[in-house]
Amino acid sequence: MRGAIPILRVGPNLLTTVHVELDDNIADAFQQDVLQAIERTGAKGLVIDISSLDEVDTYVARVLADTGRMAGLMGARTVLVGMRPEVAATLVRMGYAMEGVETALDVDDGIALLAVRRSVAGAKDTA
Amino acid sequence: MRGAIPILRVGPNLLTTVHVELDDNIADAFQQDVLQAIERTGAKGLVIDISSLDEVDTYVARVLADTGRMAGLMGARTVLVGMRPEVAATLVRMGYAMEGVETALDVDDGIALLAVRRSVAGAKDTA
Amino acid sequence: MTLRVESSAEYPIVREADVIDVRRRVRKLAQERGFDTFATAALTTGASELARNAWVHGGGGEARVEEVADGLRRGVRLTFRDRGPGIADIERVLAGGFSTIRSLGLGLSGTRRLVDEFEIDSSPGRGTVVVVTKWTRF
Amino acid sequence: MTLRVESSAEYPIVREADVIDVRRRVRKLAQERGFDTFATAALTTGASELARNAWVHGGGGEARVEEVADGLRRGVRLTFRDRGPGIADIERVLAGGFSTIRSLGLGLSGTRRLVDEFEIDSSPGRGTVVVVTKWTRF
Ligand SMILES: Nc1ncnc2c1ncn2[C@@H]1O[C@H](COP(=O)(O)OP(=O)(O)O)[C@@H](O)[C@H]1O
Ligand SMILES: Nc1ncnc2c1ncn2[C@@H]1O[C@H](COP(=O)(O)OP(=O)(O)O)[C@@H](O)[C@H]1O
Repeated sequence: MRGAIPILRVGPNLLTTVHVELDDNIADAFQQDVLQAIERTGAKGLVIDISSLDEVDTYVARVLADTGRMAGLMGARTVLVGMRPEVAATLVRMGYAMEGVETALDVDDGIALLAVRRSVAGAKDTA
Repeated sequence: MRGAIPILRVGPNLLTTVHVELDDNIADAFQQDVLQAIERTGAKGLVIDISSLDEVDTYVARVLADTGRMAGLMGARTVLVGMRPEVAATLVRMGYAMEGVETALDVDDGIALLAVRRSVAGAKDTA
Repeated sequence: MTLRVESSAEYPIVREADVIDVRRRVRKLAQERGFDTFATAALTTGASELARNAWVHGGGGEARVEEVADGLRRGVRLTFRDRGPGIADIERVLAGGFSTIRSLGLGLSGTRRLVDEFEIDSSPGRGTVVVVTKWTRF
Repeated sequence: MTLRVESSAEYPIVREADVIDVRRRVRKLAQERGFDTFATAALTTGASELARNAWVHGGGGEARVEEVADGLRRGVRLTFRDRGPGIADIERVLAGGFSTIRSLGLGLSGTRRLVDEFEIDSSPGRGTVVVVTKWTRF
């Protein structure tokens, strides 16, 4: 299952597009792949694109939020992008708005958001 | 019920004025219309104008807050504008201050607030 | 002081549209009765909460809307009645934040804070009656 | 109004892959039945939650997927059945946020908010049956 979900390097970030349905095995392999890629590449940001997902149940939502938390512990910031209207509506109706997870409309916006965050951090760093 | 509440494009944002009383059907249709408009237009912000509402009970308050959460999951930021004095007083007295929802006095202030968020981000981006 | 009922009307709450209808009628009466905008919003919002509860939780019922006076003050009294499942633990509900529909759970406790007098009679299997009175001030 | 069952199919849930399989079949049926994207996502997500529960908590079971109609509306009815340990305190689980696997605990309570009709029958030692129906709208 390792490698089932591709992870690409895009500048200082990693981009991963979840295009298969996550089950326990794939979810575990996905998290391990992402975290090792962060270590290997020194990526500062992670963009998770879920525009291919027709539905996100509470199990998958939690896997995604947890992946962001894990990346965050390593020092990489995560943005979840491309959530479809009906997925957003369904999750909020179920009572899970994924608080604490950063979001953007699409991959471009997600990468732009990470750039902003880095420059803000950089400005504060040198201030 | 779809289309009962108009949604306008204003620059990079969507503006919607809630001028009818929300029931379950209209609330669902409203949320679906807003989310699909965000997807279609790529809008980065959503201004919900409730200056026409004489009262906002906990049901309607929750529909409005949930709409902001749904838009947020898709990556768009929501500002609630135009809440009347007696509505604000009533909601807080009932114990619901709509925590987590951004607010502004009117549509102009709401749009300005969204622009500030974006330009601050942009300035930091190129800094 | 004796309470004088100056007018009384009853409205069914069997569809969601009835919730909105009751709210409109209460608003109109409050305004006619000289309630200011704050008192009007408070009473109308409370009416909305109780009508919605009778519909959602009580499976429908009815609202009685009365103009009352006690010699010194003019007010409006609202009675919501349903023959639904009733409320098992009223104290818990009135503490606020408890909901069996994973909603905010602030409808009953919040309404109590918007009116001058609040009475509730409910027990499992017997349905629910809520009576609230508000005088002409917030 | 009498409920007419227009088609019925049963699928086992004994491996995790079956959860994904059931979800796919429900999605396909909802789309054929004319559900819009929101209603389809709602029903399919609910199916996913209940199938996962039957597998994770119930140790496996089966799903029955039915096309139903009541004369006015067309819908889909789903029945999930397992012979697992059952649920001791259903009220607590339906209030949301309670989980014995340190998960979100929003699967059952959330599903209830996604469908039009929701019934659960479960008690310790007897297994669990959940029946949900959704008509063609979100
Ligand atoms: N008329 C009623 N009949 C039966 N139960 C009721 C009624 N009104 C309120 N309840 C119960 O009290 C709980 C809290 O009610 P409320 O404060 O209005 O909040 P909400 O309606 O958001 O849950 C409800 O979830 C329901 O269980
Ligand atoms: N089919 C079932 N059999 C036994 N217990 C169940 C079943 N479904 C749910 N439960 C119990 O209810 C709890 C809450 O379920 P749910 O709301 O789906 O959340 P989660 O699965 O995330 O814990 C579970 O943790 C479990 O203890």
